[in-house]
Amino acid sequence: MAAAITAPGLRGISAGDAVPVAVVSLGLLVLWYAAAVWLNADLQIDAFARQGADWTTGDLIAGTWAQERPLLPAPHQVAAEMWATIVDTAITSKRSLVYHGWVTLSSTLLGFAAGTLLGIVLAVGIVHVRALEKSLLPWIIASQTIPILAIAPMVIVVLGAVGLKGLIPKAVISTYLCFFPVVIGMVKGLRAPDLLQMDLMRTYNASGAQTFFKLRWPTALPFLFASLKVAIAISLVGAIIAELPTGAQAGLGARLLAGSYYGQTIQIWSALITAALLAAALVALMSLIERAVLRAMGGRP
Amino acid sequence: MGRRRRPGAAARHPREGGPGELSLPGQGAAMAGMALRMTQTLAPSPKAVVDIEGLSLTFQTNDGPVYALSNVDLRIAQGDFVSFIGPSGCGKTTLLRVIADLEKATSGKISVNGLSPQEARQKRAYGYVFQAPALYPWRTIERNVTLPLEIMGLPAAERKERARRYLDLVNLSGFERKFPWQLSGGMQQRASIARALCFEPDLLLMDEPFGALDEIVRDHLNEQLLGLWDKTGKTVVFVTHSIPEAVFLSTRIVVMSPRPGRIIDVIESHFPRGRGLDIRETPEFLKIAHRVREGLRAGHAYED
Amino acid sequence: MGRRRRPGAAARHPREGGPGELSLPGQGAAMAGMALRMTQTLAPSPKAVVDIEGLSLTFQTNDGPVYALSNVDLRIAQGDFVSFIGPSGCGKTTLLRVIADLEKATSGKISVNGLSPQEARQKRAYGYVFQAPALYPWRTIERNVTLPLEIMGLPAAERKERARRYLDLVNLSGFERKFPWQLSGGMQQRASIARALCFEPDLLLMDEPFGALDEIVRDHLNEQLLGLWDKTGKTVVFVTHSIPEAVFLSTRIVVMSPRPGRIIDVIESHFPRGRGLDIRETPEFLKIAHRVREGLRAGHAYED
Amino acid sequence: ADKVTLQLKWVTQAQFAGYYVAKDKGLYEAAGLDVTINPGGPDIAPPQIIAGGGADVIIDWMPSALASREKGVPLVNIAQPFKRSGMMLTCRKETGIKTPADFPGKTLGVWFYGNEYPFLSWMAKLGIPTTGGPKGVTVLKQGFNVDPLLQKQADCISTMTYNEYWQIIEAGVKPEELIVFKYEDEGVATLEDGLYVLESKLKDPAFVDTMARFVKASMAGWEWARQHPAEAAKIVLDNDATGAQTEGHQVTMMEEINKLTAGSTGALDPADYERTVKTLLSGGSDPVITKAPKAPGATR
Amino acid sequence: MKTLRAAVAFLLFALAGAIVALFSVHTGPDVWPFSSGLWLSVLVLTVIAWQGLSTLAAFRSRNARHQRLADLAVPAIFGLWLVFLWEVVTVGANVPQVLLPSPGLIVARLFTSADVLLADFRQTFLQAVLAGYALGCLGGFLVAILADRVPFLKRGLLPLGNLASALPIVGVAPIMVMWFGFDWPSKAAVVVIMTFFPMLVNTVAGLAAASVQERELLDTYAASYWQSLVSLRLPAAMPFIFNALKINSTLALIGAIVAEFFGTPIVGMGFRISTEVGRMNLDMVWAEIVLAAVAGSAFYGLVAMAERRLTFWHPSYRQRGV
Ligand SMILES: Nc1ncnc2c1ncn2[C@@H]1O[C@H](COP(=O)(O)OP(=O)(O)OP(=O)(O)O)[C@@H](O)[C@H]1O
Ligand SMILES: Nc1ncnc2c1ncn2[C@@H]1O[C@H](COP(=O)(O)OP(=O)(O)OP(=O)(O)O)[C@@H](O)[C@H]1O
Ligand SMILES: Cc1ncc(C[n+]2csc(CCO)c2C)c(N)n1
Ligand SMILES: [Mg+2]
Ligand SMILES: [Mg+2]
Repeated sequence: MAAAITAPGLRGISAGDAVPVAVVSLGLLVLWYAAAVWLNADLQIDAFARQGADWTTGDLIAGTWAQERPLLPAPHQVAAEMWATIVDTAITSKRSLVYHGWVTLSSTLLGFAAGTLLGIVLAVGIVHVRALEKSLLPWIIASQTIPILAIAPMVIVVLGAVGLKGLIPKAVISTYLCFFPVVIGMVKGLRAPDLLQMDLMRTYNASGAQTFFKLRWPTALPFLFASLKVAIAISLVGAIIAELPTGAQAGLGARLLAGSYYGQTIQIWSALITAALLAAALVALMSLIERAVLRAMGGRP
Repeated sequence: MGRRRRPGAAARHPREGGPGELSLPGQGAAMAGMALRMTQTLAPSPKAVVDIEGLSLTFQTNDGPVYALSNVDLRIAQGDFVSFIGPSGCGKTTLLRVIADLEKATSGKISVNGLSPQEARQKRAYGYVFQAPALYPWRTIERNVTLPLEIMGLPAAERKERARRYLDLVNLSGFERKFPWQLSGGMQQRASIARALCFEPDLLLMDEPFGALDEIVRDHLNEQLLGLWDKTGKTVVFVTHSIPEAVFLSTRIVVMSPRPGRIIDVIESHFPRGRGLDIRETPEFLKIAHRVREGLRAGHAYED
Repeated sequence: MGRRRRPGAAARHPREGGPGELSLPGQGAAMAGMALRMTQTLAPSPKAVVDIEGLSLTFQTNDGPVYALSNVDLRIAQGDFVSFIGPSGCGKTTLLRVIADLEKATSGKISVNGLSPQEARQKRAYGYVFQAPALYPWRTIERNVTLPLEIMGLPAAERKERARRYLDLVNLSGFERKFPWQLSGGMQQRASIARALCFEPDLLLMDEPFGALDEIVRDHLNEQLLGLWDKTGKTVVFVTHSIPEAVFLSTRIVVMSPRPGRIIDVIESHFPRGRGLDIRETPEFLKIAHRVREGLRAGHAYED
Repeated sequence: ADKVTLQLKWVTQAQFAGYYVAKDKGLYEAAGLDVTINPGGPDIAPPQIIAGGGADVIIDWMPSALASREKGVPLVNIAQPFKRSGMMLTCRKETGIKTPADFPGKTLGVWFYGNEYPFLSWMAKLGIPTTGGPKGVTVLKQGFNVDPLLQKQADCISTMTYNEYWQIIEAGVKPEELIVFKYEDEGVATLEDGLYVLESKLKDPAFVDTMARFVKASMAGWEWARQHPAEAAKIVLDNDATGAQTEGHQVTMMEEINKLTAGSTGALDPADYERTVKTLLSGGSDPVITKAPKAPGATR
Repeated sequence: MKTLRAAVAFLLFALAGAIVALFSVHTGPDVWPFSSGLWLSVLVLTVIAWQGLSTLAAFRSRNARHQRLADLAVPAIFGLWLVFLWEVVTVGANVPQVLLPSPGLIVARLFTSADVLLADFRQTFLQAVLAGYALGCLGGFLVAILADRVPFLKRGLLPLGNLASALPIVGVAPIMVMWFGFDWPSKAAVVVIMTFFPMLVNTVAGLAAASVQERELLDTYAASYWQSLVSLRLPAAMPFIFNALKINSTLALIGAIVAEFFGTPIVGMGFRISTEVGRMNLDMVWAEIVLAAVAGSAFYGLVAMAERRLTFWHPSYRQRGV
């Protein structure tokens, strides 16, 4: 048990990790360039044939890294697009990825906060109320097997009809997706105290609330953080999914989709990587909080 | 009241000494036990703190039942200091856990302070020292000790003061800010003793509290505990493996047989309340110790 | 070889008896120790199994350093049975852990079987019994005992046979199929002893292995251990809180002072190898026990 | 001003220029209307939105609207700005397809989500099963772009004259490498973008009046877009919140759209309507539209 | 026994009321107009049913079979009651079928379109989900082990692993269709990406869960890395790994279905859902949703059963009634 408290989980990128990260990234970049050649070659050969031009292998490779609609854009193409849409575009512009990222992030965070809260509340209920455990848990599980994309439009329509538009419907969908890992992790965590530790509370005739705050909660924290890291990534996915039926107006999801309508692979990839960076940053943030909290709890180094 | 005792236990363990029922100082005879029981309703002194009759407990496990306790009769009066001694695995911990309402008996009767164990637990009738320290790893030693006080709602200043006092009693001053894993095994055990003492319960249930301590600290804590018991008139139920410790501390020593745990002997030990460690050299002390050892040995012989 | 000893330890603890360095039977004097060291290179018998020189260990904690061991010198020859005794928290476990390469010394030298502790550990030079049982909850008792054998790659039949043999030795036959949480504290401790014995290491490191056992079982296991030691010529390093146990079992008793742990006395105990439990009544036994107790008491006085 | 919410069938693009122009140029405002335009997307079924109260008026294709009617959403066409159909099937020449008779054994990309009715009717008319095999065609549910054709995952894909076709061209494929089958030319054209409202709401004269003004202003918007295609495309771009549309593509689209809206007064031509219904009824197992609903709104 | 009888009495009463209510909504507004009377009685019936359920949940039997039966009955009755409420509300309040069809219509669809549903199920669940789940979980697990084994990778790869695995499915799905074609492998690829991250995170956390003392024991045996992995760290990580397996069992299904929105052959649960929404056949959509929910719950249940079997020793399964 004591060790579970110290479970480090995933760590963020810290200074000490810079070298390994750089080396691995470099390896991946090389792989990526190679994959771009491999995947785009057919189209490039077609294009050369269409122009009736002679070509060498060098031309082919250069061509695969410079297509307008490649199957897999080369890293520098994506980087250039990201630079253009993140740095070179005013953040108020609709072409700015910062603007779209913020739209998505705001509903992600709102949904994540609500989902975490809901997840914890449900877990607490399930652990403490037998009737809830038996009647609710199977239905919570069933709820997660409902394809969200199928009911997202209905959610949007229904919420829209009661006057909720914009941020909230998207956050609701994030909440719906991200509360689940929290429930599952917390139910496990809240039940993780060992029997002797529970017995001790019994000898004090501690109330349910006291046992909860003084024993169950601290024991559940490592489980909670493992869940939160998963949940925040899922919450972002939820926000992006929710951006489709809201009319795909703004947000990284809308960008992705719009890119997809027009086969703009470079745009898709830059939105995708921005989303992934955002997710990684959020996960890293959770790790930081986790480390701080577990250290305050006397975690063994 | 005045229930008839079942004869089983006595008949099955025809050893010298009372067959379990403890009620009068001196060799507890069955008849005397009954007599007291009957007077008790009239004049409730000395009050029975723990009253056990025909208690049995069976654990169901993956490969068959384990008979942990069988037909145990025991009565502990207020102010008693009772030690359980018996071979490893004989059911001492289980019996203590039944008293503490941490385990439910399979059959038989038990009352604590005249109430069911559950009610007694809900009234916070006792402090319990587990066989393992069971400290919470995320709390410092001080905050582990003040845990019961927090639960019982004492003010912060009072909590701090009590933690100071009892950590001092168990020689752990200076370790308030450490976490459990930074302490040695014996220190952890002492912290858990301080935790049980600090809310000053009238009934103390202690499961081998001094097992991991050296003789000197042990002697010291024996004296402290005896002093506390003497001053406050607490009732103590104590599990130990040390015969001298049992004889030195107790007013009664309950010797148990191997699984299924039964009481095979109850030995009185009448040293004056203010006794010192030196009594351990007296012939009377040695005589009692010898009798306890004999009982234990017989229990072991019983097994093979 | 033939390193000069640092004079510090001896100077700082001017107690009777040898100041730590153990090399010859009899009062280990610094010079004698050196003499043996020098001969050792020439005639390597009796081999030094553990050789510690000027060892110190400091733990860094959230509120400042804890000085756990300070300037320890110790030499344990093959076939020795050495007990550590000392007040709770004095560093006995820490010293044992340094020998086992579970803790790194802050300064000083140590070798095990002539190798660094790490190399010795990698050669599976020793068996370790922890102060807490540390059984894996997902394994039955039998499979907990066979764990080291699995790791060392013994065939299944042999594993089963050894588990049977050593579970029987610690009186746990019949509990092979139970899980750890279904056993009493003492039974768990015995299972962990069986686990350490079953791969028959030449060096046994035991941290209060019998702390949770009653006197009878303890006596029984004392005899078993002594028999094993006698027959197999094992080297045993043993932490205990029981003075009689230390005197009964050991060829040498190392008395340690409170934090920072130092060796304040080393006491030889020359009972014949085939000694029986009855020697505990002999005057010589009592004399040695007295000396150990005095050492312990002095250590405590040192603290306050 | 009277509030009106319009639900588009697809994302903001020149396909809906008339409405954006009307809004941008103040035509709605002048008609005393406060119009909100909600873009659609791959997940948005306008009939569902209007049934749920999320819009007052929607843009839908007639086959889908008629099918919805049968499912209990009583849609009524109040205007038909698109006179002609822009649907086609675009194939690579190298697949050897020259006429619809060459389809069997080929893989065709089709839009679903209620947009598959014309295709299914066509295949029913040709007598080609859509269940795969050498005698039938293998149907893929096509995504939102033209990749299946570019990457040769499909032999033909659905395209609109104003959008996907040009995406193929923009991707570097030459028109002569392609062969296109317009639904209109194949005699299976169905009416596309029309304005629909709930029948029940038409009982309210105030609503009818609002809608009349809305249609009139919208048609004026379309008129303006026909006159100023480049500026109209610019207006569309300004309204695209995703910032993903490109100017060149939208200008092309605007020009193509203008060909489809040309000649529409907004009124639904009963002949076009009959043709659509007939096509759909011929679709064998597909949505049987047994009865023609009262169709043209009394809008003018 | 007494509690059981009380529970049954409550539930029977609620059942009788429910039948009357269903009958009255279906015979139309003329018999029992959907007035406050109906809603009030439905409310009262719900309170009674909840009472019955709470009583049933508290039921304790020494007979394990009876206990299991009671444990199953509680969620089942709870669910049935929700379905009843759904039916009464949709029919009673005349909710348009294109928004929310009534359970009756959905059940009818389940039977009349069983063949289509079965084909979709095979395509989506038996192929995409199972293959993707197996590969994704295995991948996450193996990468976690790899990262654990090679600290350099742990520090270099994990942050990037986070990055890759946090890719939103919506964006990945069209790319996967581009790479792996229209058929189920592209959906399986999406599922792989979705399930990878939870497994990675949980395995890494789980591998750190063994206590210091438990590890030291193996150190004293000079156990090799793999030995300590197999005999200690993996068993100790089991609760965490099962956590991921459970979360993934539902994520996989969502992932596969969502991925089918971006191009499929004309079969599959996601294909059917997106097509039939467009056709306003909401009863078919819900039939697919029901199928997905049943399949997903059964999948989850299997994983949970395996968990109970393999991690019986974890305190969460040894809880005493507190
Ligand atoms: N991991 C640690 N971090 C910090 N301090 C520690 C740590 N482990 C032990 N100590 C400290 O080192 C000292 C010696 O501890 P050790 O466990 O060796 O004592 P011990 O002699 O075995 O005592 P006992 O008989 O009670 O088991 C103690 O004061 C303890 O607080
Ligand atoms: N939870 C349990 N499940 C099954 N059997 C159990 C359980 N707890 C204890 N037992 C069994 O009950 C018997 C009595 O155990 P108990 O812990 O009371 O012994 P004890 O007298 O305290 O021993 P020790 O001195 O070794 O602590 C033992 O044989 C043990 O195996
Ligand atoms: C999911 C989905 N797929 C295809 C269409 C078809 N569609 C109708 S209008 C239009 C725009 C043409 O550029 C397209 C593609 C749709 N509406 N929804
Ligand atoms: Mg015990
Ligand atoms: Mg120790």
